[in-house]
Amino acid sequence: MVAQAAREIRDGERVFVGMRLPLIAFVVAKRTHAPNAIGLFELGVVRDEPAPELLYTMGDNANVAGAVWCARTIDLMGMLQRGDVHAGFIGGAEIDVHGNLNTTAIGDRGHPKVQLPGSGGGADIASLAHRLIVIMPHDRRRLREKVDFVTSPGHGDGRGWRKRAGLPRGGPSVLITTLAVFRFVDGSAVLESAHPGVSVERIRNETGWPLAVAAALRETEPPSTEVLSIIRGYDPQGFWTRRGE
Amino acid sequence: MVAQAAREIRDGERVFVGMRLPLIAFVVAKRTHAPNAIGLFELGVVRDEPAPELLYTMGDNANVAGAVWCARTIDLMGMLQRGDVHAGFIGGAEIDVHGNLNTTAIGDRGHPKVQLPGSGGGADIASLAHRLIVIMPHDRRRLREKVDFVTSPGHGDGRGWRKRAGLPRGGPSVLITTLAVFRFVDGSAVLESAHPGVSVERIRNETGWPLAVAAALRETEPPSTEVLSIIRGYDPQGFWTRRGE
Amino acid sequence: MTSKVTTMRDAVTKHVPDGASVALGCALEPAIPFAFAHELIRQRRRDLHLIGPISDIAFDQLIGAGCVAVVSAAWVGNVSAGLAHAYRRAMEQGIPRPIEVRDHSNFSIAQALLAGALGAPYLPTRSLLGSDIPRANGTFREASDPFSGDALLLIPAITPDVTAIAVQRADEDGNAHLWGPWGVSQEAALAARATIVIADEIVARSVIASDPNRTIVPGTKVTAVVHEPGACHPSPLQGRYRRDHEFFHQYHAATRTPEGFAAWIREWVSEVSDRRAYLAKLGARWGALRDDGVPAALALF
Amino acid sequence: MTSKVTTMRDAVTKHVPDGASVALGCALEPAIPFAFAHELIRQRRRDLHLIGPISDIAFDQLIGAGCVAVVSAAWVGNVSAGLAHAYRRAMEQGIPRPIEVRDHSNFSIAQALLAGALGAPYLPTRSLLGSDIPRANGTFREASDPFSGDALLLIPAITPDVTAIAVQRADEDGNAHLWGPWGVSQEAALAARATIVIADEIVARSVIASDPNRTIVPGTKVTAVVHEPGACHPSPLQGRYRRDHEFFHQYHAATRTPEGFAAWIREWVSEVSDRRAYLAKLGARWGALRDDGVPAALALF
Repeated sequence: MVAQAAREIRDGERVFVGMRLPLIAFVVAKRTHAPNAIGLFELGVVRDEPAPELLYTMGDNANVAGAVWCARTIDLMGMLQRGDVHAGFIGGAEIDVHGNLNTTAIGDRGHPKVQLPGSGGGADIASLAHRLIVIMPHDRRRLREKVDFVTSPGHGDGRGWRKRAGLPRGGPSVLITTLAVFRFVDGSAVLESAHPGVSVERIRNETGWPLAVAAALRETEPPSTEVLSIIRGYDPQGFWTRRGE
Repeated sequence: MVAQAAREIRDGERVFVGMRLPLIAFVVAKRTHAPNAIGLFELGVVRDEPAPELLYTMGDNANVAGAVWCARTIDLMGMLQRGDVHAGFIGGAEIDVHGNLNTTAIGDRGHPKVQLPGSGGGADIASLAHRLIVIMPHDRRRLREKVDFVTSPGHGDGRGWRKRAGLPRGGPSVLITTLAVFRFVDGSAVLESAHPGVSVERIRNETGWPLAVAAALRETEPPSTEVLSIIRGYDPQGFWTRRGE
Repeated sequence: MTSKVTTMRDAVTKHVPDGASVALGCALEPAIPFAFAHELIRQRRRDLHLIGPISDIAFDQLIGAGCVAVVSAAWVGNVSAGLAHAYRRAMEQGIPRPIEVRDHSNFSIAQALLAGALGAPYLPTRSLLGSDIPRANGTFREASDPFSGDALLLIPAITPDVTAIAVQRADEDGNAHLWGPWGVSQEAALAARATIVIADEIVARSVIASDPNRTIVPGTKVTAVVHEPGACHPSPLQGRYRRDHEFFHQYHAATRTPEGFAAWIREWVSEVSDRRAYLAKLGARWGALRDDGVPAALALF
Repeated sequence: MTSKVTTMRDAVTKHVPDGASVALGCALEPAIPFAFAHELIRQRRRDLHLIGPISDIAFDQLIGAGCVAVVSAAWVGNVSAGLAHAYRRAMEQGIPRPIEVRDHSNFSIAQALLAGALGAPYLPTRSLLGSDIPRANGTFREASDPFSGDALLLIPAITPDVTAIAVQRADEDGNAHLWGPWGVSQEAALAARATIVIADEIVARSVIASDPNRTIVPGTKVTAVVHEPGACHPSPLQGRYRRDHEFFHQYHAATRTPEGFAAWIREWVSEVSDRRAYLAKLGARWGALRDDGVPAALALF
């Protein structure tokens, strides 16, 4: 997942990095194909070099020391709303075929079965970044026909919905799971590649919506040894990368 | 004028000081009866001690060094709009009996006879401070029945106008001229005191609106020797205080 | 100027009544004033309205301790460990009491506090259009932009009764220097009716005045100054001490049940008299987190 | 990162076309990039739309030199000397050409630029209600607050094509440190399509990164970096040089007539090749204004 996430960052882009796995994807991208990417962190940090040590949160001292800008949340969110942010990462508890994400509550918002933490900056990134990169564990209960609550708007009910809703741009570009990579085409997720050793049948069984498969379906490119070594060097204990995430 | 202006600052108040004579009034007030007054400068400076030397502009290095807060214009204007600023000073080219001020243009705005510099922060202070203190040379062409352009709203056409216009508070409290002090009562200027040696008749002749005189009209209290010595110590060349302002 | 320095106990007693709306944790993951949150719990404050973007586990503790009636937040959880158990219990089972949540995103709460700081009634945004958050929040309004006709969401101002911010240093009047990311701290401090500054170090006014660009809030907006070293543990304070990741993970494991939560609060809050005793209880663990900072000094350029 | 450092001449040639909207003088009285304004005059830019709160005499010079079609400003004058003669001539007599003025207050232009920086269509305010400024400006809208019904004025966003800001120091990527008051500089830089940083000193990235709270604009938003010591004279740059009051007063006296203005521009702009030559022409006067600053250094806390 981390290797594929890193590939989604293009050189020179401004990226809302968020936390957990995307932090490591940013490190990988910077050290491989995207040395001029800029990392933006919604608490108010802008970095042109990744932090030199494993981060547990974006507010760890190591992510602040050596930053080129310590700012306010509103400054970075302003850049996002203004259209200055090329891509952003988010995860979620649930996603639907149009990329709408739920991180708020399973069940009814008033009387939830499972209360989740909420949006954080996720809904803003989903609303305003040019391109949204979603990372999630692959599970039939997470990849659902319809989510219980739309925290972060994806493509709504499909093509053209974002424009009708008033969103200025963007929407999910890719969904990277523990099993596969989906690309959003005309507002709907299409299976683009299956991770090595994963069958389409297994993906279909673990996906809560009727699977659309790209004509040019391929195997997800495995991480190079260089990338693996960057990941293991950065997270030697596997705190973020060993949890099956 | 400076001595009277200083008297209008109460101890502990937050005051938008502006430039020119009010800068000196702030110095006088701080060193006499209002040691805890706080000076706010719209370019983004907050001081609890006046600058130690004569200022030509609020942005002189001496007004920045030793400040307790260097901020952005929007931060200080936000405090003003929020209602956190007790009093503010402004001047103007023209004023009417209700305290409406013109600093934009004499004649028609499109084809002005005299183009003036404009509002600066004056219109904001007039709109949003709890109390407005106006300082102007006394001249019949300046104290007019009606001003050509309302840059800084005073009491409009009189009592109750500000509320109807949507202004949240404030309005001119006092007009200090080279000849007299006017207090605004129910939205109109009333002659409160004449400077020593100035007759009411002279004031009437030099005022463009029908003069209303307070029942308890008195002589303006002259500056004490202490105040005079502060003013002369601060502006020894009389750059600001000798121009008859 | 009269000194505004007081104890955390007095600051909470005097300035945070039951029912108050209180913003804290406004720098997001760093500089969360846990010492302040713990004092609210010790003084058994009730019916608070908590305001903040992330708060890490501070909101969870206050909710679990029964101090809270309303939460306006973008995220309530445990950043490096996962879900917040006390928040889950309150929302899913009404334990120890039901709470009302006004959903926000980080941008919407930043805009609400900025509007409060600016004295503006609201800020207009394109964020969250098409999200279910506006409906769940209940205080936003849909509108169309009178200039372009585009859809907009209007985020109304939030003006907390009290904002508590933790900083590296402040003078006795409350002029406060914070370095590291500011999150929504400045807006929250300027929007509040009363601001409490919690300083790791009290310095002379001349240190503040040597670098006024670093001032996050001027003394004239500050109600009380608390000198409380280590007030943010287990969250970090840039240049002073690092985040205690393990503490967050231990809290996560310990508070899975109501009994576990109660025991944790007893151990780390109720039976600890103040932050000094809390740091003493941490012992060598605390010493290991501290950075070798440079003492406060005049800025030179 | 590739260096963005270039000359003032190239920065203006490449990034400021005729007809551009250009924000400058955004810190109000200090840090006005006169060297940039003079290069616009030397390159005979036409039909510019000037944006800025106060600008002291920079706007007057550009207007008098015929570079300007539109001005969005709160105040155009000579702060310590009085009225701006070239501005008066343009407005009163159309000399050298008529200009359109969109009246602002300092707050309204700050809000317009903040809206631009935030990507918001407008900001709502209570300021200027009952003033004639909204009518004279022509771009504001009256509205009522949907929450309270109160009257409001909506200030539409301004997004300059180019913002030029002068700072004490920047690195080659444009990460820029400014101390002293910021005025509306940060909003203007973040709102712009292209931002030109004019640095008194170019420093290593490590100096910037030692104190990222002092960064007014990150390199990622910066198009060009000009290393131009003394770029702000006669306005001051905190810690580097003081305001040359007498220069403002001499300009005021010299430019009362069109002929006087033309002669002044010849002497101080057209016949001066660049800022280095300008400072050489100032000679000892320039040396006397310089502060004994401390060299750029890593920040230590």
